[in-house]
Amino acid sequence: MSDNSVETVKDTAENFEPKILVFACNWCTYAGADLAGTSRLQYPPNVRVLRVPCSCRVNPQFVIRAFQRGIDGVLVAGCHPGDCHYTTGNYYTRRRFLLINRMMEYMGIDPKRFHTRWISGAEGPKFQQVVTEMIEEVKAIGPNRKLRDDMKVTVNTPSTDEIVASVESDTKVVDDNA
Amino acid sequence: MKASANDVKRLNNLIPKVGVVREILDETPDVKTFRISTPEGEKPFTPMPGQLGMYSMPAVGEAMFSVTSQGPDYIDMAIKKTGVLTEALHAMEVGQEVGIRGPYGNGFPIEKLKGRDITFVAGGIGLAPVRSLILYCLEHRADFGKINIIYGGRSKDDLCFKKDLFENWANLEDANVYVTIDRPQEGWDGHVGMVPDYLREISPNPEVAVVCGPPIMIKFALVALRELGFKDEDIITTLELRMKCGIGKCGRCNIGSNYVCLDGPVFTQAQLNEMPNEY
Amino acid sequence: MKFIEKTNLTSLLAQLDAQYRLLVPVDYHGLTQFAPYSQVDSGVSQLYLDGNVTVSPKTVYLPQSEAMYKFSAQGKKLAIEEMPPLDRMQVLFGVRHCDTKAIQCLDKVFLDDTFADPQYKDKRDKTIVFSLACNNPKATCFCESMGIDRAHAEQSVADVQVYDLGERYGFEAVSDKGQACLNALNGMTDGEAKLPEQKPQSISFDAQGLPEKLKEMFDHPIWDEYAFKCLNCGTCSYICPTCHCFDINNKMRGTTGLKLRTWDSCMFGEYTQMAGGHQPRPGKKERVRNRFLHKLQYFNEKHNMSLCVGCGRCIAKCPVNMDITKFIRQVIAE
Amino acid sequence: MPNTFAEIQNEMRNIAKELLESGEATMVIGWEKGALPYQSTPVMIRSAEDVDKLIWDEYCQQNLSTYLIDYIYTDEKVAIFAKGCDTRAYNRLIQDNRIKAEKSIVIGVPCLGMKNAREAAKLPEGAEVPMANACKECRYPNPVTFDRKIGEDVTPWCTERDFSDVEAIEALSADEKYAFWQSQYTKCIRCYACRNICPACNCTSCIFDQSASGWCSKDVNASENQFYGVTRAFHVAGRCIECGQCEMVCPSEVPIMLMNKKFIKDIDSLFGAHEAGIDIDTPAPLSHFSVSDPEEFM
Repeated sequence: MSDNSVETVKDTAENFEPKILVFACNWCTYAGADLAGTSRLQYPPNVRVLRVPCSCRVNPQFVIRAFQRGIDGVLVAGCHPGDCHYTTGNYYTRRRFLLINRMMEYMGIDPKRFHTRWISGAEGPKFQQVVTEMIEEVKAIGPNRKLRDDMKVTVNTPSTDEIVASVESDTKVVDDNA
Repeated sequence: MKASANDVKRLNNLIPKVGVVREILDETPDVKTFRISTPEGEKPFTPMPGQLGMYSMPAVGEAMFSVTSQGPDYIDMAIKKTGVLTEALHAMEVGQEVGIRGPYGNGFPIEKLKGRDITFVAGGIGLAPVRSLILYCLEHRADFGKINIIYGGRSKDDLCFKKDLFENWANLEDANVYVTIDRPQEGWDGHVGMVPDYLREISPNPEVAVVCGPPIMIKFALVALRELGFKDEDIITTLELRMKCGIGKCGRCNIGSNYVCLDGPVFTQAQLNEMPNEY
Repeated sequence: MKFIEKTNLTSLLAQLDAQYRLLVPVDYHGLTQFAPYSQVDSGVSQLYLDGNVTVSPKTVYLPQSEAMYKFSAQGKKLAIEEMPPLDRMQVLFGVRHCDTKAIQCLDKVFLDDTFADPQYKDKRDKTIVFSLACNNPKATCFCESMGIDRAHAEQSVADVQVYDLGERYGFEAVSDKGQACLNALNGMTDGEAKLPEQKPQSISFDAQGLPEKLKEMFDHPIWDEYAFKCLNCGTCSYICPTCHCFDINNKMRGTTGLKLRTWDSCMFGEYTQMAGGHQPRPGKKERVRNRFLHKLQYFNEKHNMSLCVGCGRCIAKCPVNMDITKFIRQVIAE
Repeated sequence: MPNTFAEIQNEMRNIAKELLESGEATMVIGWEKGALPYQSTPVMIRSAEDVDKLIWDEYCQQNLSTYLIDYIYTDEKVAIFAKGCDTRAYNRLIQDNRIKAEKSIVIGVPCLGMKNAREAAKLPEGAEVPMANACKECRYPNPVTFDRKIGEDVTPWCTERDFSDVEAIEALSADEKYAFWQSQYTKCIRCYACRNICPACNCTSCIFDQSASGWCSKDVNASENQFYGVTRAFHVAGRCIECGQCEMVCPSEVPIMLMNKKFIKDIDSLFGAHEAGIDIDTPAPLSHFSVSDPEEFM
């Protein structure tokens, strides 16, 4: 039903550097990522960490929105079950993401692009290992185009002549989605 | 020299022009007046008193406001902070470029008001649309009869346009300004009480009344005005509903078959009596 | 009249497709709507001429989401750029008579004297409408009762009148634009033909005096009766060929974005919700009443025509089977 | 015991009359005949004189329990007729605290499965109309809760859900799955009929009605539509009573139940079998947890 005559953004497979979004629980995974940093553990710079109060703060919309806006892989990470700062939050996370992981796969998203992991504040090396592996996997399967709702808008501040010209020129109208 | 986009005459009424915020004036803790002109320093458009302008921050949203006053090269809009867009507008600094389009709506029936005594009744931010008419009347003073301005706010701090109320208009010999606040307050030696009661006290000559304010004030002011002998066709008010297009197409601001953005926002009480009570 | 055998329709459509951007009624995975002919060509959709489509041709002139302008808002700077107009003529094939009337309703709104809408006008000007007369109405059709001429499409909208003559289609130009388009087509024969027989519609009533009656019924208990079952979804408004209310939204990516015009429905609370909290139409009753009155009374008062054209889409698709014709008949009988 | 459609219909009218005359109920919500033979539509009866409007046939699809939400803050005492799925919806709404048992009277009606109205519209007149998709898999045709009941219980014609349609999608490759859902969600016009008819979608305000919040744009495209579809499916996961109304009312014929059934299938296999709305004591699977839930995230 959409008919936006604006080009969507297209990635090129060459020189592909994946964008990985990590939803990190404030109490464990964020501390784990911090530990990885202070321990000078190296991992590729493709990771964007987004701190959340608890892994159960993440709902499916966050994950889909990330894919919509150009993320190639999503990792949701929190405390190990039993260690939740809020006692039970990550048990809910577990239930929820057992389902969401399957639903994302059902929608046709490659399971390699979407993971849930328990990473504690002491597991700096695990953080390094999980994200490094994920980046390599995603790099291998290439950029994500599924669910993308991105667009590139270039706005000119044209002179009078230019506007008239663009009205008359043979501009491309994108056909309805087939 | 590169010309700006505003040089092109836009045929599409839904596409705003670029305007620049030249001055921001704090009226009350939650009302600010924004002075807008085009990047070239010209007036974006010339509204008649009571007409509306669509003001937008394209990244946030767009909403309709009444133009409170105008000069040779600017228009002013007083805006109260109530939602997402108005919050963003309040966070603006001088020099910010915004979208602006207009003028929309019918405006006040100036011809009908000529030669008659006018009583302005306003509450809170309701003074904003009325102010454009007050300024017009003062500018063309000889065309109108007696002018009474009755204005109320919840407290001293909530009174808009204090400079007008207490300096510009208060010192005029041919206009009376009556200001009241709802409850007694330290440092306030003026009138205390509700606008409708104050209106009864003042008992202006029942010729024409222009009313604007919160719905509850309008409701009781209407009772008072009728008691004083104002006729429904001489009670003029301006309405506000949610609007998107401003040109009678997007649908939402209808009251019966009238669109507030097109056939309003100014209606007489006699007209409103004929319309469905859905505003 | 010009003719083409039904078996040659594809070749005719292929000719049109070569010259214009051709839009035809299709069935796309169960949803019938107007779509580019390329969808039929590639087999994604099937040509659908058995009845009227679910999503009305208003989408061609007023798409569900349409970019109005582009903008960039960086720091204190703002730049705005209009969207380009259509780059070529398009042909809209197979619009039913009720929908041509509906387009006339949209014209009243979008092509008015003071604030004509250039984006709408551009599409109207650049579209050649082939209107197809219905011989076999559906059980939900009641266009005749709403004053639609079943033999002739609305003259201000249609450019070519098409008749289903059994084994072949008959074409008659209605406008110069249509005549020029027809003249350029090959493989058509000339001749005379009797207009096809049109089966009567099962829903039939006399809607005379409806707006005047409704004017007195704003506070009538009938609204409780009808509004009670409404779910306040937007199905009726979205599939209605005349419902034209829209919202203005933005779609931002970074500092640039698009201002979109998207469909909206008076059934949704957000439609009239004001920032300060005021809601002039808070419930089902007010919303259903507004929709029905807009269709049957308000539009009449403004433009002297009904905003309901009797296409019957809402009867077919309403989740709770709200029946506007029952409402009309009940009002007439009041 | 009344058992035929006509007998049950007659009994419905009698009970409605009795409830209204005695003042036990201030209104009765049932079904009346709609514009077409394959359409029945909810009707509100306030006076005993009007009870003859009530009908009972194979097209009384609409779930009347959801209407009770509209009267929760009024003084009305509302009686509704309820099929098996409607009573499950009723239980769910009680569990979600959206209706009050003391303000309603549930008159249970055993159901033989409703016919597929959408198919009926496409078939020639007089043709045999198949049963509605969701009804084919119905395991609870008899009311699971009621204040009164009409007719004898029927024997369920289905004992186990049929997940073959879900499995067929699961068997596709990732790209095929994506292409399938794209083709379906391209059709969505976001009228929200599925949401508004759903007894599990009973929130007082919905994120999709707050476009200013930025949660979901009003731009209608396959991606945003899918965002809506998954969000809604997840929101009703574990609370879906499988009435299939969402799919039935969709003007674009999006197979919404395919999403809901996927969640049902996974919930059953991961957390143990669950039937929403069978009683008011079992909590919804996503509103609690077990420490012994499967662990896949180490």
